[in-house]
Amino acid sequence: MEFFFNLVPLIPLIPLLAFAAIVLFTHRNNRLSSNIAIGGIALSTLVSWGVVLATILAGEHVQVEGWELPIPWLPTGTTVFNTGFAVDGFTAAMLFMVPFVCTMIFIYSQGYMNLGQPNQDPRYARFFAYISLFAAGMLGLVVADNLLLLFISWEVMGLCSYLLIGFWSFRDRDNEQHIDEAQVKRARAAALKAFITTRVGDVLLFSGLALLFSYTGTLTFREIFRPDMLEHLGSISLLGMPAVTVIALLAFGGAVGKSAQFPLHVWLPDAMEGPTPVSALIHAATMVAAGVYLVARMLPLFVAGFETANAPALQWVAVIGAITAFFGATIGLAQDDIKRVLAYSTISQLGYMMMGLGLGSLVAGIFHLLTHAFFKALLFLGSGSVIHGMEHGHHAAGAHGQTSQHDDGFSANDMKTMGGLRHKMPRTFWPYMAGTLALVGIVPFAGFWSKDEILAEAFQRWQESGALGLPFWVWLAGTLGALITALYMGRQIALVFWGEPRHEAATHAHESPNSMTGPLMVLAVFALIGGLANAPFLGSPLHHFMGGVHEASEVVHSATVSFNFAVAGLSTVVALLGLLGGWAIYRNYRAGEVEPFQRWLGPIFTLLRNKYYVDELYQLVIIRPVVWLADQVFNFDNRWVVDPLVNLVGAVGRAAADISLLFDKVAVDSGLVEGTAKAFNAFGGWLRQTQTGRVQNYLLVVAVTVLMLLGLYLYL
Amino acid sequence: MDAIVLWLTSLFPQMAVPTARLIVHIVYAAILSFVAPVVLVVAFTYMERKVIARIQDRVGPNRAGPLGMLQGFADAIKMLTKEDITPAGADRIVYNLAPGLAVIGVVLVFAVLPVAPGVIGTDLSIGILYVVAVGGIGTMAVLMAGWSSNNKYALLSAFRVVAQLVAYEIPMVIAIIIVVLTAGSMRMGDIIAAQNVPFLFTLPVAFFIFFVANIAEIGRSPFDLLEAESEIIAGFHVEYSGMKFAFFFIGEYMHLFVSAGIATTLFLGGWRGPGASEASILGALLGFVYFLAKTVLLIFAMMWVRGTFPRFRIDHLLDFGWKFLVPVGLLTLVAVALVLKLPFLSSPVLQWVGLLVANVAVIVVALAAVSLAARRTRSVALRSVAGAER
Amino acid sequence: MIPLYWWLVVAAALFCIGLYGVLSRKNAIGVLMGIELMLNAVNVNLVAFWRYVTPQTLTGQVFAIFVITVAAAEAAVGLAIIIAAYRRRDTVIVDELDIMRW
Amino acid sequence: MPTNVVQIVVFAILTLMTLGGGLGVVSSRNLFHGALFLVLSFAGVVGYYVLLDAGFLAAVQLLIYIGAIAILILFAIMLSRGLMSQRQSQRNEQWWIALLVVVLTFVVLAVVLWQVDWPVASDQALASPSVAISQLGQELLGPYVIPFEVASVLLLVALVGAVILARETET
Repeated sequence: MEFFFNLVPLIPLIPLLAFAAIVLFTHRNNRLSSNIAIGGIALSTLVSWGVVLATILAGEHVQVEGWELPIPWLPTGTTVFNTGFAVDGFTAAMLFMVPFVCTMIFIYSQGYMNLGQPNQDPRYARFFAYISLFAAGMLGLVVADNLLLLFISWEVMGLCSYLLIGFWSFRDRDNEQHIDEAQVKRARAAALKAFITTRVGDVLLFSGLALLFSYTGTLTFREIFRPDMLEHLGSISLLGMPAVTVIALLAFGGAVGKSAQFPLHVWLPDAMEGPTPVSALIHAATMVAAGVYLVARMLPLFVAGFETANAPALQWVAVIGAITAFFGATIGLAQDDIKRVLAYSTISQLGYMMMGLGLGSLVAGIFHLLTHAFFKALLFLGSGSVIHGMEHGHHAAGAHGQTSQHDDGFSANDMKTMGGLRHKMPRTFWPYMAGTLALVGIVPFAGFWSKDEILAEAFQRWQESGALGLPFWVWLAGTLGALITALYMGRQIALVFWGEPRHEAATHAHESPNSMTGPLMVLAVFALIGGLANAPFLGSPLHHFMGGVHEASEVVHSATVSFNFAVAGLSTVVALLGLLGGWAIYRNYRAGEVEPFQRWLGPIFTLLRNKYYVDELYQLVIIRPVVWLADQVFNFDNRWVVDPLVNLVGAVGRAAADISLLFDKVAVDSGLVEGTAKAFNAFGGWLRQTQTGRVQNYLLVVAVTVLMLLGLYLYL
Repeated sequence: MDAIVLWLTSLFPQMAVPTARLIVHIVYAAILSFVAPVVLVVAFTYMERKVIARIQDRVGPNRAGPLGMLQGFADAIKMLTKEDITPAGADRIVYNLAPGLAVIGVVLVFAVLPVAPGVIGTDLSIGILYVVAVGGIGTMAVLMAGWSSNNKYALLSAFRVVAQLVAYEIPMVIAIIIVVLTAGSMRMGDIIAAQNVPFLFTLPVAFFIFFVANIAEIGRSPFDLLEAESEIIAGFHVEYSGMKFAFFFIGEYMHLFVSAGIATTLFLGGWRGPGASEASILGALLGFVYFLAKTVLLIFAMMWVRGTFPRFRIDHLLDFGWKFLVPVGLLTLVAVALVLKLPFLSSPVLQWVGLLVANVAVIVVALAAVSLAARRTRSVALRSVAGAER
Repeated sequence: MIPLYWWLVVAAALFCIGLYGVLSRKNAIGVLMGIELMLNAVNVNLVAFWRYVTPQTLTGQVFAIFVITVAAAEAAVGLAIIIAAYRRRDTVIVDELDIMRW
Repeated sequence: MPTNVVQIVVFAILTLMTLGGGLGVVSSRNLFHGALFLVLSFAGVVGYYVLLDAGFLAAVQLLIYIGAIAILILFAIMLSRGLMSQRQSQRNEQWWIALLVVVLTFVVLAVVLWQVDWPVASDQALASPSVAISQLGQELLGPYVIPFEVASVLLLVALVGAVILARETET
């Protein structure tokens, strides 16, 4: 089985080749393109599972220390950038999940993008090229043995995310009348928002990497995590902290951006403008988990130099995670868009993972990452199936002539238009229920085990410290978050699957094709049994498998948290209460009614519905000033210099014509206008002297400045 | 040369070796830059006239001296006694500088030309690169002459020169790279030493490219667009007369000799031949004779080409350079590099055979491509003609 | 051997002359020539440092080769731009190429 | 190492060529003369390289700067001839500020360069510089292979870009 390790480089390479093949050769043939993409990822999955199997069979030796293939790359003068691949227990755990979920979603996409149907997407092949590239990026990130390759993959994923969110950001006017102009605009804005927001984090991450490289001269994990290297990093002081903490916090900045943690979470809900398989793949299962993966991978840096319980970097992770977990869940309570609810749920669950890691428990965080990937992908795909069914229902309703063509208010994503779909789409409904129960955390579904482990960890920490410190608040946020999670999921399934159809589209909705429901079934199985991977009564296998990967660094230790019946019982009760409550309240919701929550919570509900006004805050504090500045620069002549002159001419003409009739008014008018114009003209004239448009002038300024700086540097 | 140095030091025991070497070099340089031009020009103009005449079924010069052999001297005297004209509106300094530069650019090449065993100005480690580099000076001279003459024909000619020389410098350099690759050195001595079999026989394609590009670099027919009489009168030196014109003339014929000499060194094994060696004066002289014979043979070939081919049109000329010589050269370069690195061609003989095979393959491919392209253009042309008739 | 300082001063002088050309020439081609002078000054510096500070490793020469490469590319593109501008706007005077002005 | 008189004389001549040529470039009214001065300056730099034992660079300088760049510039000047009348000034109106700045820069540089104690190699190392071109080739294709490849890409891009820019727009 050792043989499989030699194939590790193929894992990201195969999807990359699929991408190249589609882009270069087969992009005209849609069916072939999608088959290449699916075949590529399936092959990659086989290899990955082979590697996983090999890791399991190789025993502790490989699981802890890992197998690696270093590659010297980019020799530049005396510096050599090394890259390479590595597999250890942690990687293997990721390798089990990532390619498999990708495969499921690829297969689903074939149906979702309407292969062979009259309304097949015109950029069908391109879609598969993008997601193949994305898969290559994600798998490359997982098998990278160094931060350089990891960062490259990270950025590749960012690019794919941008491209896919904006997938419907332009349309062919002749062929795509079903995409309306507003949607195109939203997609553009969302893609830009996602790219720019994550860029904030990426810049932080990159500066962290640069800092790390400048101190250690290497980016390979194994070398960074050597105890002497960590000690060296810890001994350097930077900004009043050990350098290692600064680096860890910068890296966490990157993770915050990528994993949509507070306060950089704003892009993720908007990212739902992309096709639903993309939401499932990138914005639920894999890419957003990359931030969590990064933190987990670099955990020794977060801990180095401190006790696990009071390492400042780690505490930040826990705090941000807890805030995000609670805060994301509450927003999810008040959303109408089926995908947005899930998006906020994702944000919240990512917060849980961060919480787990912030408590220093690698396994808890990653276990939740794995189970979450399965059931959240399932939920997204299920919601996609629902939307698909609704759209078809809408078409059908239109075709039957029962409703006016394209009534404006209709949105296939709006839960308020759905209702009673459990009979219409049973093969979507049952997997969806499985996903819901997993997310909410009902025994024995996957989410129960993983979420419980995080909460148990926090609870135990609280008990150990004995005070109402950080662990307590983390535990409290987690438990309350679980309650709210259950509430909004209860609301969602009640609105979507129970009650009466609230729109013709829902009446005419029908089941999706097999290529879509098939993956749902498979994922539902994993949502059901995925928790067994680390179930306490089986002896926490995952824990033994990957718990030791950071042992070599001598700072991160993993101890098993014993199963705590009190915690588990409490969270189960809370989850059941929430789920049943939400379901009961919304079961009989009728179209046009004021929502029950809105009645009861009033202004708080409005606050939640508007996502705590974070977007508006950003708009006010960051975007508006920047745009304003840009506008001022742009308008400088247009409005302030040219327009007043035009006004002046107009006013003079009018004065000549109407001099007898409107003498007063004209005098005032022209006086004012002329005065304003003159003032601005003078100002502009003065300002524009600096803008000569002559290169040599600018260069002279540069030369003078350099000279002055040189003088300052030398003689001061 | 070392032999002469040795002889000098034995003749004058007080003389130190460096001083003797300096004297020998100065004398050598003087011969090359003052005696050689006159001899070469006189000899090669005579030869050219005779050869061309024979090709055109004429007799050629036969009045001055026996068989007209003194014709060159007569021409020289005529030129020296002619009035030296500087046209009005000319850029005086540049105008007067150009002819000198034209000769200097060529004379500089002599420094690395191994004319006989051990007789070389200085065997630079970058010898052949130096030759290419110095070649730029000649171009500069032509440009200066063309511009400063204040004559539109001269200027047009200068444009053509630049286009042509730049275009043909590239295939030439590629051919040189092929040789350097095979010889493993840029030093002239090493290149000669590497030619146990002259490269002409192992690298015929490279030789062809070099030969053609060289004709173009000198600006001889059929690449003599820079002085196409029917189009731009005499070309860049239309305003020059007397001694200054003579300079250009000298420069051209020396360029002819130097180019042929370089080609001899690169492809015909230089001075190598039976009995030629550095050890004795006699061996050196024998080597010089071999060198001269091979060079004259090449020059004869160039004259033959001149007598045979009509002049290119400017666009054909550039197309030929860019679209035929450069691709073929690159192809050969790759093929030769591959052959040189093939592990199973371990013995020298096998390698020679391999190189030859690679070259032949390149020839076949090139000719096939050319015939294909020609057929296509012809069919297109025929179709358009047919369309016009209908 | 000639002291290193001489080389550095000569290179600095050449650089400054080039800079003056870039700043004061009206003709775009003149500006380009100034840039070439500056690049040459840099190269002289590189080679001088190689010869005097690290004669055993060829780093300085390698860098000089890269500078020459860049200079060649820059000259080609620069002149192409100038020719294109000349064709469009009938001028090679830098001051008159100011359509980007406010 | 002792300074050789011949070397000093050669250095002086070359400096005269280089700086004189440079001054000619920036001050001559006739642009064509300016370009020829540029050639003179380049030739001086060639001599510098020879004096610094960098024979290969000297040849490359000759080949590329004089053989290619200078000729290209001359060509461009001839193509745009007739526009720049020699009577009108070749300097723009900011030339005196530029002159001031440049002179100041030179003074500052000269002073700074004088003050720095350069880590000149030992006499023994200075006496035997590595001048083998084969070593240069090894460096270029060894540690510097990435910059080397990047440079090749740069040249390709410049080639394509120059062709596209200078091509007649077919309309």
